[in-house]
Amino acid sequence: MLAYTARRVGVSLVQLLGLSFLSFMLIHFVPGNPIATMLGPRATVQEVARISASLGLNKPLPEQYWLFLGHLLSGHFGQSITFSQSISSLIGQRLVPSLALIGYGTLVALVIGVPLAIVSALRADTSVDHGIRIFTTVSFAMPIFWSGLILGIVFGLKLGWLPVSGYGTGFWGIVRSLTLPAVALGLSLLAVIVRTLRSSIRHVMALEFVEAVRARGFTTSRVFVSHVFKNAIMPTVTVLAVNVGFLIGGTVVLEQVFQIPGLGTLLFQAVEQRDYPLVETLTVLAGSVVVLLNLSTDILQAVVDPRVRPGAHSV
Amino acid sequence: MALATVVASCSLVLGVVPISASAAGGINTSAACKGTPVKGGSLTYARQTGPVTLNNFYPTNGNGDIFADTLLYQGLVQPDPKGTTQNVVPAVAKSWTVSPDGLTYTFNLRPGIKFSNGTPVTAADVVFSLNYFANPKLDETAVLAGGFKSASVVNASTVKMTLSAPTPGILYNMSIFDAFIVPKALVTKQGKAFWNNPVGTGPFKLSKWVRGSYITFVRNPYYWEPGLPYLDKVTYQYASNDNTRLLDLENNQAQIADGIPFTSVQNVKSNSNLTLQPAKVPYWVGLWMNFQRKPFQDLNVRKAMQYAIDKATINKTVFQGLGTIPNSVLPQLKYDAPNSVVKPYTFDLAMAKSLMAKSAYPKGFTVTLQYPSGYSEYTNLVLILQAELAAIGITVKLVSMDQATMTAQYMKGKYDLTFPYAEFTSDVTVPDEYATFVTTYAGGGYSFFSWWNNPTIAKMVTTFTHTASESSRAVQWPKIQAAMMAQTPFINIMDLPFLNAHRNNVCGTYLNPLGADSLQYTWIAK
Amino acid sequence: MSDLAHLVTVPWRRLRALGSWEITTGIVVVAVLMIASLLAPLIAPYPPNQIDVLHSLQPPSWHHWMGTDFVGRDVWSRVLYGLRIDMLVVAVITYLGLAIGVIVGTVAGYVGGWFDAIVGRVADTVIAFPFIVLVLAVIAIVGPGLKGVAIGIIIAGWALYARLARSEMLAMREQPFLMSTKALGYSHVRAIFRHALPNLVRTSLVYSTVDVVVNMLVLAGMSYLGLGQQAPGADLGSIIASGQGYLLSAWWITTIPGAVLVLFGLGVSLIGDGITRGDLPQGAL
Amino acid sequence: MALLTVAGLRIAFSHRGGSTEVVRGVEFAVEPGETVGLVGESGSGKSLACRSIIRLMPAHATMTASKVEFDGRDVLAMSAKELRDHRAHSVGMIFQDPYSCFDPTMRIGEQVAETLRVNAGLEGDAAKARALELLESVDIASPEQRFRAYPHELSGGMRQRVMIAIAISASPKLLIADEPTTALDVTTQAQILGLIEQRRRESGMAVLLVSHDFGVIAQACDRVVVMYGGYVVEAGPVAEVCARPQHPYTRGLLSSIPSLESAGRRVRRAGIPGQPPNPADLVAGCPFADRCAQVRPACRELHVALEGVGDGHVTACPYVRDGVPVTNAGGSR
Repeated sequence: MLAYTARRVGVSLVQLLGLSFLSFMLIHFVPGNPIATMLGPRATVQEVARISASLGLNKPLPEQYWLFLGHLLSGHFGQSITFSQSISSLIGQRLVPSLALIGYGTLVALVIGVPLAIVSALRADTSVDHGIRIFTTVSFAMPIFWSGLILGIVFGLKLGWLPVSGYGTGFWGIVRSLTLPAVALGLSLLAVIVRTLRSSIRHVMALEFVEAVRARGFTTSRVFVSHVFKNAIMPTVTVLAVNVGFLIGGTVVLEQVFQIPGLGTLLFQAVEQRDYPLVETLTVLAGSVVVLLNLSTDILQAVVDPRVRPGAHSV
Repeated sequence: MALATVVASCSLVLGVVPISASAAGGINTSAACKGTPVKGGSLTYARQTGPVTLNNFYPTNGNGDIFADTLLYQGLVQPDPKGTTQNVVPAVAKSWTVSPDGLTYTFNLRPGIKFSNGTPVTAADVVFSLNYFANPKLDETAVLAGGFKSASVVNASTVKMTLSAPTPGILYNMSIFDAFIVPKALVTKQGKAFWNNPVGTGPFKLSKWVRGSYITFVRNPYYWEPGLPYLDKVTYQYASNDNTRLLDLENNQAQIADGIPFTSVQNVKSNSNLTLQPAKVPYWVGLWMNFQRKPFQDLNVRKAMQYAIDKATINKTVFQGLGTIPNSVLPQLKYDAPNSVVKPYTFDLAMAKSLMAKSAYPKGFTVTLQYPSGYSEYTNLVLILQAELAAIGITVKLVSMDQATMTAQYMKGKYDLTFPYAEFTSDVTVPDEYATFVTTYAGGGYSFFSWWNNPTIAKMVTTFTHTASESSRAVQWPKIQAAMMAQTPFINIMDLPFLNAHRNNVCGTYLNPLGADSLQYTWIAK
Repeated sequence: MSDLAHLVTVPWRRLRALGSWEITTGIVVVAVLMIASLLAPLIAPYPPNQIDVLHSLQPPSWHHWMGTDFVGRDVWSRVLYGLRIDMLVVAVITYLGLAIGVIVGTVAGYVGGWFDAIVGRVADTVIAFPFIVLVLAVIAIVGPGLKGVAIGIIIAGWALYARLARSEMLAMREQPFLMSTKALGYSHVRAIFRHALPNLVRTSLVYSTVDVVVNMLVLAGMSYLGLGQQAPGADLGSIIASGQGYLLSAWWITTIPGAVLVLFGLGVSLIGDGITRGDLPQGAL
Repeated sequence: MALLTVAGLRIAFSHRGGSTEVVRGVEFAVEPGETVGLVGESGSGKSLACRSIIRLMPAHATMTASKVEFDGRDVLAMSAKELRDHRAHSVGMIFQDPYSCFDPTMRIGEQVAETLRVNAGLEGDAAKARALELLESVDIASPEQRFRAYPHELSGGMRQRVMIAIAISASPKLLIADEPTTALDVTTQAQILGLIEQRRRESGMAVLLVSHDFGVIAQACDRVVVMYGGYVVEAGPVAEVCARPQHPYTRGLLSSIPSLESAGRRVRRAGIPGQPPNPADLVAGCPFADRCAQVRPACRELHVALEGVGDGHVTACPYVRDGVPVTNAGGSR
């Protein structure tokens, strides 16, 4: 178990290093200069050069990369160019709305998706199953910005139930303002959850042990909850983890549609302004979330499903 | 004010409406606003971009910062807050005198004026702020302090400022964000932290700031204009998405919105709850020609292009008739002569063709035009330009770019034709700043990166900017304007207003001549 | 990911025996959309960019099936042309990404060693890299437009196919038929391309039905953000974005192209669904 | 009175375009305390037939029967609750593949204890103590250790023992063993069969042993029921059937066992040419007709029915007796 974890962590570290390199190279490849962009028409060549030098942007790229790695490792991430703030405090301000949106969206997807998946699996190949499949397929095929717009029009403007945009104050204010984007996000995620869970439920239901458990005279609900579902949920968790990258993408778009001051908006601005350190840090952090989630689901899976553990062998 | 700001994604601000300098343009004259102003109430303002710093000396997000600063702080002088004239009017200084040689300015502070925390504004605070203004390490736009030599305390309520050379434009430069007056003691004591909870002499003070989302201001109880401001509370709600701002407005989630896109003008006009408010500002669509490219060195080519571009049609189809056909290669500025003195280029294809025939390129040539992506106005505009220039043999290849790339290419001189800034406005109402920029070739400026080099006009500009006499300046400028128009090193496609919209019951929504509002006259009718 | 092989190949065999309503419906939907968009120049009643300000913002009618937009362009004609360009771009980027990924992954899985290690790590890194950032950065480099979006998606998209093909190849390498080709003295290249590749491509093709939909959505999303198709050219995302400001007064500009996009996604998904019998391959998206 | 009587049992799978019958009117009975073998090739319907006793049908399968009576109670008429009781207390069942019939994510002991908690109402420590007792009773060494093991950490034989422990935990009157030794090696097979036999003797329960291997049946059972193509084709006391097989299929099965001593080894049934039938292809007549060396035209129209040949020995073939074709026998039916 220890060796497995160590090896898995090692792989993740290599991935993170690659990630940092990729994001550094990518943004430095992009034409445009953060200082000139920030100063606008007032920018003179000298002024740009002076400020660039004061921010260390005139150093050779390998040195800048080295500094960037140092910042990453120290955990304070350095200073944003355009926001004239430390990146860590910027992220601190913007993290909560994004996390709340992702969490809320996932919750919506699970609350709608899990029952649908169960019904779909238990009534496989009936018209109910087909109906659910068409519903989830439609929800999957909807562009997230489009469903967001429509939801905003219907529930925000026509019915006036929820705000069309912005980020509220207080717990309920935040919940209210995030409900529509979360539903849009949840809908886009629904298909993945329903299908994965449906197919793993069906897969597990077809396993012999389920028949064995039924033969013991357990109630259907007991068989389902404590045996089938427990075995079927793990692939869904894994898929959710894999899809975090997709969720982050959806969040970037939704934050634009609903004007939520989250990391997606920040990233968008950072790319536009060529705020090198900010783009690099945000990219590496977003990638790290994906890498770490994959890492932890792998390890979690090894804990939950003992067969996955290396060295586990049957006689 | 407000230089090009790079606004996220697809927003755009292109303003509208040919208004004369009278501010009547969009000020609400509805019945509800005829009555006596009512005190109290709160207002939500949907703005396309928000502040990333409240440090007025070092804005990093253009109008996003500046528009918030304008509620919080004031300078010794201010641009006419009602936008009626392009002059500066008293603010923290109740009055001032200028020595005949134009080198010494004496400011008399407004008696009893206080910061929003209740402490009096002293001459020491003013001197401190002016020194800040002139320090390039502290002030991002210290270039605007050109000519400043020193400032000193005369007595508790009098400040003397001396210049190294007559530079009358500096008074206008001091009316904007870069020379706002801040309390010396607090800034010295708190350092950077001051800007998180700043105090100034503006009509409002900071209440709550959720970065990236909204910022709330409340009435400054110590504000010097008696009985003002009317509003208790103002919230700037940020929405870079044009549609969101409009929806917020239609939904009454906001009562004013800025940056109304052109495509939505009809939408706003057809909504009986809303009033469209175009405001005259030095806002223009500047087309740059790279003088490092041979064809543009040919005056015949440049003039042919001016004649070939049908600005009236562009105004009608792209800007819905709300723009003004310019008679300058720069935006509308103080001292500009009327059309009767300096004529605009009017569409004349025959003339354009004959100029091309006379040029070194009678068969035309091929160039690329870089334009900002994400602005539907620009997209429509460049298509028309492409067609119109094709008529005189100039083949234009269109390349859309995001703002950062475009700016970088522009500063490196990697362009043929470009719009350097999608949202291009002058910081000040007087021509000094831009005239200097566009004629300063040496020192890496390359005449605003156009590589145009005309020592004659440059000399005229230098003389103009260092003339102390207002009347002499008013005589000099139209000549420069005409000379530049004749040389046409740039093409000003259109002068545009800022476009705001507000709900009908919002009254007194004045913008100053630079497009900023301080909202002290704004009130909400019942 | 190895479960995928099972999820996919078994139903694939079943499919050929059975056929299903999903596949039939899906093929019909996609075929209709494809034919309509291919025939756009013939069946579109108006040129897609023809401005007619007098008839702007007209609701759907006999003259304009999907109404007109704010400058009077016929939405139906624009949708046809938009769908055409979108389908073309999506097909190219998806299957180019698939081809690159499958080839790289197969070779990596077959030869193993350092090449495999590098490909594996690079693919993992690309997969972990936030997709949208990659696309945004590429657009910033290449410039806004479909080209930038397409390059961005391909750069990000090949990796999943490579990982898929690689893991299958690893499993397949041990299978008798490939070992026997070696025993028969066939060259490696022949072994890979003649025998292993067709088997691997099948899995990737099934996964691509998901990928096509995702790529279509990303493409539309980028156009919506103003980074994809540049005006006046029409693609579904930009048509939707252009109608945003008129959602209250002219709902058709935004909703109908969106519905067409959904219909396309539904059609493609149904085909994929029919093949996998409703079991989504793991790691999809 | 018989412990279990099954009659007129039919099981069909529904699918697109109709349904396929895989059990076609089966009858058999089990007396208290006896071991009955149910033998047949895969696809003969034997596994489904034995599951009918506890109505444990896979999805899409429906069963009908004229009679399924257990210990005087009508299994067909049981409510869901009664059925659960029936499964929990009256009948135990063990399965072919001990590798896959445990919940892979649950510790072995917990799976035993869960059964005890749910079915016997034991709580916490009591359940654990009883579970350990049970594990010990099926000859599992160091049960404390095994209790904490996951299924994949045990050997196949060990898992089958645990399965038996679970199955007999409620002291059922009948143990259904569906191919309990097929997945095990020869030595272990014998041990498991021995264990089942031992538990049967001790508790007096009856055993229904399902196997494709006549050797196993012959070794362990009192009576045997031979199934083919969804029908019972022959039944009777094991010794009698072995000595005087009547149905050509039974003869084929027996001939593929070299000797009784090799019981348990997996043997190719070289004695019967051809493949077991696909249930969907069977239309009418004797299901074995296609593979029968002594087939005659009448076989194609035969209505399959069992006919006594003495001593509780029945056969479905009216044309062959003791390996010799007969004329006219039973043909009138």
